[in-house]
Amino acid sequence: MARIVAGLATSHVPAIGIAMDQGKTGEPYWKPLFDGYDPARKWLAKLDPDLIVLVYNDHGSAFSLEVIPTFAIGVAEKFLPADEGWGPRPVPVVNGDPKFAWHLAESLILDEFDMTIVNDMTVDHGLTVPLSIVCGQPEKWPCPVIPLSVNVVQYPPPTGKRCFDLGRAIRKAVKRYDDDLRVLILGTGGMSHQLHGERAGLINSEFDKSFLDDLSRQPQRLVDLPHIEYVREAGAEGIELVMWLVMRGALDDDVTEIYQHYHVPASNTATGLLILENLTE
Amino acid sequence: MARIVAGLATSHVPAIGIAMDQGKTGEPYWKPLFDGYDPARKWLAKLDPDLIVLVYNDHGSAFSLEVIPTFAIGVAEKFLPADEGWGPRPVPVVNGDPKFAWHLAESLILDEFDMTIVNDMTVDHGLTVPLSIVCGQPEKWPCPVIPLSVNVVQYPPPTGKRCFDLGRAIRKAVKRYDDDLRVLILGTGGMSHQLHGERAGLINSEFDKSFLDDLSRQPQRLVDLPHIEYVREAGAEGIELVMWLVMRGALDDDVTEIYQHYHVPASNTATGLLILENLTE
Amino acid sequence: MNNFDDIPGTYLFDKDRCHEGYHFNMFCKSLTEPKNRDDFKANEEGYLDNWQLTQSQRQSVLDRDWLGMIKAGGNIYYTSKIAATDGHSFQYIAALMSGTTENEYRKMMVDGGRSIEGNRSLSEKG
Amino acid sequence: MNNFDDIPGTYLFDKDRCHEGYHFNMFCKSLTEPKNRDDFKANEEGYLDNWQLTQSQRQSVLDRDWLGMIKAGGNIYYTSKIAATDGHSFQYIAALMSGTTENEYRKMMVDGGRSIEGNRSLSEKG
Ligand SMILES: [Fe+3]
Ligand SMILES: [Fe+3]
Repeated sequence: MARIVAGLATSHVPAIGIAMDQGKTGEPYWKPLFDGYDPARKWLAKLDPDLIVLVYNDHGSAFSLEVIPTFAIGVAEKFLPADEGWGPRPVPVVNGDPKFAWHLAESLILDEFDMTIVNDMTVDHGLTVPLSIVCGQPEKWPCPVIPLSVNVVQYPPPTGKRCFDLGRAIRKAVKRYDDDLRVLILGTGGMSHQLHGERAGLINSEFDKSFLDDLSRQPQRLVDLPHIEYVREAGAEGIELVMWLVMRGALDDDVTEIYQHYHVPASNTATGLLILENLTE
Repeated sequence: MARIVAGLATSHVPAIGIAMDQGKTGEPYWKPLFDGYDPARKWLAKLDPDLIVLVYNDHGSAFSLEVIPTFAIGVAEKFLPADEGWGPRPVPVVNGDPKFAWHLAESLILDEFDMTIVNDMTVDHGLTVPLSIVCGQPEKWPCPVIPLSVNVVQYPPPTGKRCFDLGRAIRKAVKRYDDDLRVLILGTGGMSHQLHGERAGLINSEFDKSFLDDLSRQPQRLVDLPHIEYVREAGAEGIELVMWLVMRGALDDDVTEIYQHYHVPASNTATGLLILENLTE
Repeated sequence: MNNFDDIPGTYLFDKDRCHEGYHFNMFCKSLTEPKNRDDFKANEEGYLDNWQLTQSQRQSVLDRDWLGMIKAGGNIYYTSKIAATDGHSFQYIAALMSGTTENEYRKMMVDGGRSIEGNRSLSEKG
Repeated sequence: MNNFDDIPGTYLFDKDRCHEGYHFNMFCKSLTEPKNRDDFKANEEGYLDNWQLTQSQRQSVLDRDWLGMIKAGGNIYYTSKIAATDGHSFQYIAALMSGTTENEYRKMMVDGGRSIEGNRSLSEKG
């Protein structure tokens, strides 16, 4: 039987990837941020999961406005880094796990989640930057990754409750899997940021810190938070935070908070990172 | 306020479209089938709906195995007939209603249906043959049509319960729409047929007739019917019948059965047609 | 457990068949464009070289072995696009897949189709 | 009713903006291919002729009026692909959209970003 052993949430700011790809992580602007990533990398190396389910959003890279899936799951053997306008990131190819991914897709659809199944797709910074954050710059990523993309670009994204419930259904699907895998779930995006309009650059640290705290201890407040509160309080693009609820829903009710990190700024964005472990692990 | 006034379910066999396009509807093979469509055409002309929500499946035409949405809704201004390998059908362009379609998409997503929103797509026989069946061969279709596509090609399709509940959510969304529209909902596909393998040509009239009867009077039996029963009893491709449940879910619990028609064969398929009206209309 | 494999003569297009047949079905899908149909008709072998087909998928296409295509991961809605390119109907390939002629198959359908009796499960069939 | 329009300086990419901006954003999306970027850079006007843009969308691109693009139905994740083609970052266009220079904007961010106070709603702003 497979089981979810832990969850990690992190921002996925493109500039973080660029800083790593261009070797700037030691510069004064970036150092405090990356110093905060060290404990997460050590934790991940020690956890050594067999598989990562990575919840993220595509930013007009693999998908476009032509076809906008609310939830999409990648079942391919591998996923190439996307060209987002400045060429693909120089990071390893992401290996999937078709057997697990198809199991997950099938289980979720039979559990009444209306997944879009994707056999061929690239992955953009939304997926590769979190991997860089938690793995550094390895020759290859440490384990297979299942891309699970959530629409947060076109309004309306799924509700917080729907995201949390998706996490619950993922947990069920993992438990139903025969092979004995230790699975890590990642939720990505956020924290507060607005990239467009006259209000660009908005940061709400109070909101972010409550979000980090409540996600471990009282997620129900966040499950019930309406979209407009994200947009108003955390910036229009801060609505990405709903994806952290998928991660939280996939964990047990009671979890151990292992690590928390918060830093402002990375480019336009407040960055957060949170590690939670199931007590049973 | 918009409201759903009636529902109609019908098979969408490509050969029916070809028979019409090639002027063969008077031939002995086809005449009994098309004679049975006359009352439905008269009924529709009299009903004169302002808009049709047409639940169907794409057969590798607009979509492919690259991206497989469980539920997709077309929000474009218009939809061109697809080339399915023998050129597009010579039927009118299908006009959408972006304002209504976007309202429906938004409402369904906020109601926790994980819709895929589609801005650009063609429509294949799954959508155009039902229009031909109920409208004949007009210069233009009588009203705008919202394409709502359901995956029934790749296993697993959504469950019968999920389809029925989608219908319920469509009903709610229609009621929330400000303009005073009279909406007809169409469910298409089926009835019993198997197109592939050594069992091709399977017809189960007993199953089909119970399905027709129960859909009006005791839909709950069908809502609970597992996928394997469709495949076993109605043929592998007979699983398209789950789409009739979307139509039924969009209607009131109690409906008036207006018309029923059943004929074998059309090509490989048993064909059925059922018209239900809400009592309040 | 549901057991779709117990249903005779039926190849449910499930996750395994999709995984096996992805590139094959995408080749079939390409035939929805007139230019691709022309290219395929002009040079089948050459056209197939553009797609990552397994040997048995490739041979089933060249042989128009319709049941073989299904067994090799083809989905009927996709393989039917080869039939359409050839000018054949769904009924034509259905007849061949079930091991009969188009005329006999057509007659079976006019007579009410293949009976469900004896066709529900392999165990029932014995 | 939710009222996203009450949030200052914010253009929620909702159904109306998607409907208005569909072709515009698909033009932006095309710039994720190197060949298309080259073509666009070689002849902006000519490249834009291939896409059904409104006059204000077209002009906003030619003028690199980043806020104008958003107001005309552009989505930031799509318009940023024009910035990427130009060699500019998200931060560069964010600065221009909010009416300041890149340096001042960068300083604002290092100092903790734009405050939420006074930026929650138009009514609050008064
Ligand atoms: Fe993002
Ligand atoms: Fe069909």
